[in-house]
Amino acid sequence: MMSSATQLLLLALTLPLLAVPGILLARNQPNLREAISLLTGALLFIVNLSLYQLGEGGVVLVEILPRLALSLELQPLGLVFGLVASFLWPITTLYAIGYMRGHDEDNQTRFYVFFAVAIAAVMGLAYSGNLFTLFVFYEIVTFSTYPLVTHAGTEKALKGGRTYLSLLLGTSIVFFIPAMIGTWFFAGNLDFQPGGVFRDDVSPIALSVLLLLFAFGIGKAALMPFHRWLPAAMVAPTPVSALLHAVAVVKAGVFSLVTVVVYIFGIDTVAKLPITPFLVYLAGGGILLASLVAMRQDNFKSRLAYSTVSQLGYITLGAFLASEAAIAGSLLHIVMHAFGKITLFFCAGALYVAHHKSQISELDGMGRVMPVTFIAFTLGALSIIGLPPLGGVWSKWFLMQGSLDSGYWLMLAVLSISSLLNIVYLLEIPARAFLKPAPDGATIQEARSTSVLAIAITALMCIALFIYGGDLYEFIRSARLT
Amino acid sequence: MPELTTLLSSVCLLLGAFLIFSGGLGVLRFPDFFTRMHAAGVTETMAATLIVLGLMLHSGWGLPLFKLLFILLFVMITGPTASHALAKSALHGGLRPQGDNANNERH
Amino acid sequence: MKHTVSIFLVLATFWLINSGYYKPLLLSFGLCSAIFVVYLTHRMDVIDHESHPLHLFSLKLPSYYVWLVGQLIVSNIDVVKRVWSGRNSISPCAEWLPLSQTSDIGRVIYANSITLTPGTVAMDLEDDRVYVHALSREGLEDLRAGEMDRRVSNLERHGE
Amino acid sequence: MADYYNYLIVVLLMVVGLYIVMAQGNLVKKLIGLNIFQTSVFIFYISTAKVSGGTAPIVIEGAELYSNPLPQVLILTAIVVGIATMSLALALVLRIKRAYGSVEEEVILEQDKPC
Amino acid sequence: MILTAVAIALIVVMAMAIARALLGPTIYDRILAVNLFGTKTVLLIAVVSYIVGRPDFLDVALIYALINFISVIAVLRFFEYGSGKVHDEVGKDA
Amino acid sequence: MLSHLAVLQVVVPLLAAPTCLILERARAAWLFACLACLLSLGISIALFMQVQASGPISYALGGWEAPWGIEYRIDALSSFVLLLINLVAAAVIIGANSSLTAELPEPRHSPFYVLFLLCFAGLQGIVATGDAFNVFVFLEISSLATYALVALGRDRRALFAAYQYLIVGTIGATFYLIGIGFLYSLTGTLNMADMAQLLPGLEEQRLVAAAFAFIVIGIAMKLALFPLHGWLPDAYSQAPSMATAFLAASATKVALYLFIRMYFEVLGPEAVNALFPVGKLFLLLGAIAVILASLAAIRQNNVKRVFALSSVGQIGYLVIGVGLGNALGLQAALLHLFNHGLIKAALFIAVAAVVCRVGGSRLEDFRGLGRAMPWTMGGMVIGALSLIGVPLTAGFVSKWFLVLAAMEAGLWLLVALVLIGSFIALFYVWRIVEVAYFQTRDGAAVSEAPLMLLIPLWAMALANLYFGIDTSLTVGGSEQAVNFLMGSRP
Ligand code: NA
Ligand code: NA
Repeated sequence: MMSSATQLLLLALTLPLLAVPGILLARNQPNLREAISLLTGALLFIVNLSLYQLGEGGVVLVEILPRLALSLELQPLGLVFGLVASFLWPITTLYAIGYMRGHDEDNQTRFYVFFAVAIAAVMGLAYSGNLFTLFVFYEIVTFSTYPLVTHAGTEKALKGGRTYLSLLLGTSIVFFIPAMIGTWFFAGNLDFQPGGVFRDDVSPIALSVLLLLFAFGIGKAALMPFHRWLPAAMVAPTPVSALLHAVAVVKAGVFSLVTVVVYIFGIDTVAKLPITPFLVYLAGGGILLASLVAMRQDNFKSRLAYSTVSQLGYITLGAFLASEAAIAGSLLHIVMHAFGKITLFFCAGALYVAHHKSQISELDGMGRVMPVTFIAFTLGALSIIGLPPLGGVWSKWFLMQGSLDSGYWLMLAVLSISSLLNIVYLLEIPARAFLKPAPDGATIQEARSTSVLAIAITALMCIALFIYGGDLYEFIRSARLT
Repeated sequence: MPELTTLLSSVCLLLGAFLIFSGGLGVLRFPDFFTRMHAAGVTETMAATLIVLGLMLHSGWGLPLFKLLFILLFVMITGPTASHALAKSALHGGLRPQGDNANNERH
Repeated sequence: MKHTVSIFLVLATFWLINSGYYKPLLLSFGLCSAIFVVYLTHRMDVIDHESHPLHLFSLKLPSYYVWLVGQLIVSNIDVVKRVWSGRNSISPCAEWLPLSQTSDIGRVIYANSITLTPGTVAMDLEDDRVYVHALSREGLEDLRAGEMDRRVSNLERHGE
Repeated sequence: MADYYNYLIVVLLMVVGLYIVMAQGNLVKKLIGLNIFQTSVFIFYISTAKVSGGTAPIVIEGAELYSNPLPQVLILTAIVVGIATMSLALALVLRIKRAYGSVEEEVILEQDKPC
Repeated sequence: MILTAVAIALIVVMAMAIARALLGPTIYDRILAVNLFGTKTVLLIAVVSYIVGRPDFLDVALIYALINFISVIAVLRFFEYGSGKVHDEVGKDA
Repeated sequence: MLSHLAVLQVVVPLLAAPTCLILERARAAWLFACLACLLSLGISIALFMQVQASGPISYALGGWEAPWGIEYRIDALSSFVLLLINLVAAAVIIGANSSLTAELPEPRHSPFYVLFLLCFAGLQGIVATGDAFNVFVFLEISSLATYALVALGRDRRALFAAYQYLIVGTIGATFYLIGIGFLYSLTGTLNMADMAQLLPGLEEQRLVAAAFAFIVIGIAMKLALFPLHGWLPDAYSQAPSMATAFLAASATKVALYLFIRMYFEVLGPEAVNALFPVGKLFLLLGAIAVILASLAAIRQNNVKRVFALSSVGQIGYLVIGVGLGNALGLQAALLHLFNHGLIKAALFIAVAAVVCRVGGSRLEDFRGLGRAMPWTMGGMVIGALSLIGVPLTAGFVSKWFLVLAAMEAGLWLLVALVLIGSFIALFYVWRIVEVAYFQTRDGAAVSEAPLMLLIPLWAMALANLYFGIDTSLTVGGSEQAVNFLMGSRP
């Protein structure tokens, strides 16, 4: 008799896949096709909510070798990620309807199919019960998002796709796999457990090497210098960028990194490792460097891309700080940045669809043309910067507290400086949009209604997260980290 | 009687040996390919015959006798064939014998 | 047909003489191989009066052989002499000589006889003439005299 | 085995054969080299099978010491295999000759260059 | 005794043949020498088989005679047609 | 009865070959060959289960006991390899007819089946026999058949490739023969098991080393171990596609089997390494093969050549596994022997399907096939993923063991090399996938491959997935073989 947790976990994994044949069958009636995606998304979110209610449970899918199995396990970290992803899927679909049709793109069916597959992989990743499972779904995410990145099919898109794939797969083959096998070699198993899997007799040097391998092997976390794939993936249509930056890919990366730190090494171990300071400073440096690069980008989407790189720096920083507060901070930031950044991308896409503007220098006065869009943008930007009354405050607050706990005073400076840089390069956009004179004969012309709806929802969520951030924090702290 | 056969066989053998040697000498001494061929011919015909004959006398009645006979026949048949083939292909290969005062219009 | 039979007999005797063992198994092997070879020769279609000149067998053949052996001895001695008496004793020469045989087999026998006797080699053969290389002019002249030619033709004439 | 001269011959033939295979550009001559190489191995086997003072292992009266027959049987097999290989190889060479009009390695490689 | 003498004579001639094979000068001289060497080997085997008192070696001599003849013809054919020069006769023989 | 299976395994295809020659009609020959291969497959399964259940099977040919007679010996190792060969052979022969009809003129079909069966019989003989010289005979039977198979290829280059292969193969086999000669003159037996017992007691370990050197060089040529791999790419890219599929999946594997048999059972690693650090040499050559061959594969423009060169690289992995010398490494080698067999079978059958429909295997021939031949390409992708070593495919399992073995040996650089190797594999595989799926096809429309090709292709593809998920059979079988080999020496 399967426990309801088992059934729900399997359901969370299979539901998006069940949508695939439906989408394929309905490929000639777009409305039905998107309806399927939306419906499945909604169902998936409900499934995740009920998983949240259950709180615990697990299932072994298949055992390949003794102590090497595909298995799912419920734990708060995964639940947070699962909830975010499953919530944002239908929203993104909603937005994509407007975008893809407004743009009448080809291969829309393929787009929705692989979107669903990617979400399924993310579910598996969020609820993976051991490192091997995590790795498998991590790679499935990579493969399933490749067709989305190269959606345009142009030579440029293929080139970007190649960078995307070779960097992500390269890092995971050359660093991630040896890290995983090394873990098996030293620990004898790969099962996630609070406090880590290693016995005390494993030398800190070996552990440091492993941690380093993980840090670079999980390329989706875009830890510098392995961040190049993210700007390269800018060739993708905006809904995909949203998926990459907010829902699936980069979040999968940082989530995996946090999971590894918490459940493979254990935060206490990581805190003591000789390599940790180096990684912390690497993350901090990444934050600032990426911000500086972002400031010099005039292309809207690539500025957002570099912004993501540095924001991911926050999350990895939190992971390496390895205090309970810091971990909570990075998890919160996964959520906050997800909603903030997806709003920003939605806005960029809306601009592009409605007015074919992709450069920031073209945005003067556009605020009067697309008021809703730019108000939403401002909210998202403020959340990412970390100003009240928006969700971003919480994550930055706990990250700062985390760096205090771990005694990295310098990181306080890094965080505050980068917030200033954020203000500069994010608020420049609404500033241009609202303060500069409007183009003559400007009338209000937003993007398609579905897109605008999606934008509004995510923007409002940024506020909601400010209000409910405390509860979220409590839930995360309920997780056994040690 | 046996000593007579022994004597005969010895004579054959020695004579054969001498002819063989002469043939070999010819192959070494003669000026060009075609002339050497003649010397080789000596060893294939009479010399071989004499030696095999000597052996036949030496071996006495029995299967070996016939085998020797076969060997002799074979040498006699293949010897000239081989030298003919040699000469022919030498000719085709563009080798010209000295003192070739034939009108080779068909070559 | 008679050719087939004769070649089979030849092969069988060849086997019998060469294998010293007359046990049923080995004998049957011999039989099989002989039959197999006959089959092959049939497939290659080489059994006819050309390859297997039965019609030449007659009383004249042995007598020709006797004469030929005589020639052999003579020419052998001649060549050996020249070998020992050095270079200037030889006068190599090559010429086309006429021949009077009418059948291919006849010409072949003539040419082979020429080659078999040391001192002369038949290098090329055409319908009405043979290209001969001789170690000495005398050898060539003897051939030109044409006794061998006549004997072979007469041998073949019996065949018809 | 007091004296190793048979090994000397074997090695000599082996080296000669291999050298021909490597150095010769003519496919047929390569095969000749290959044959020499194989033959050297046959000699190696047979010579190791020789029992000093022993005669050929065909039972006759009045002989009690024979050479070891097994290697000779083996080599008989090996020779048959070798002949099969050779005939296949020569058949290949014939077809190569027909396809390329030559049995010289460089000529053949030259013809296939634009591909 | 006499057999041995004959054998030695044969070996000497074979040595001469090899010498001629090495001296050449034409390829046909070499083939001639090789053929000579072969036919003498046949006789040598025959003689040796009587020296060691094993007449069954005569079979070997016979086989050797066969092989020698065939190989000489084969080599001749090869040098007539096969030696790299384009001749379609080879094709016909397939 | 069961002991008769040991010899039947070889006899069935060996007798089937001439029968195919008699049935001159291609279709009849094909059906008969299928029958023979399936029967043989059944036998191999029975043998495998028998050996798993109750130890090695021995069968004295003609009732002569070893060491005088020839012994057929099926132990854990041979039954494991036999199973692989038979799986591949069955898959290939089923697809052969469709592929040949597209590739070769009718009169060349039944020769193909005859040669295929001969090659198949030879390979099985090598594995089944316990007699070192008998191995040589079967080696030559399979090799001769292989040369002829390669020469069947439609391009004239096939002839030259076959010739080259013949030269190398013959030299290799002769080297092996020399080695066996040494061992025989040392031990007075040709039975490998007896050799294994006698060799350690001998003084002249130098001669043993010489024998081993000859045997290794000989087998390395058959195995296409770097730097003796030159013949392989030409042979594999010129042979008829299905022949390539069979050879790539089985021939080199059997060579490796023979190598393992000689190295681990007959001579014994420690004895050999005491005289010369062979293990290290293998590691070196294997590593070079992995890197260089994979890099060369990236630059190829003919997919057959790409996979052929990848085979050279994969052989590198196998040799590394052997060279490590520890149980884990040997098991990795055996696992990869099996899995890579399945991988290459799937890949080359897929190529055969493409050649069958498109007429060529150049990269540009694959344009847009993702749409035009979804099933073929799907199967190929699965095979490719397995080749890279993606989790849940068979390839992952063997790589996993290989890396663990390298770690156990403390050779971290080797670990890196192995992984970089599969990273490069990713590149050359990806070039094909990209052309197939993300470039559009211009010109005449292409239809999906015939069912008779899709069936074996997907059988192999699914096998790759199955053995990537349920590893009990492969891991269990290889473990037994390892225990047998490691235990076989005093
Ligand atoms: Na940022
Ligand atoms: Na920043």
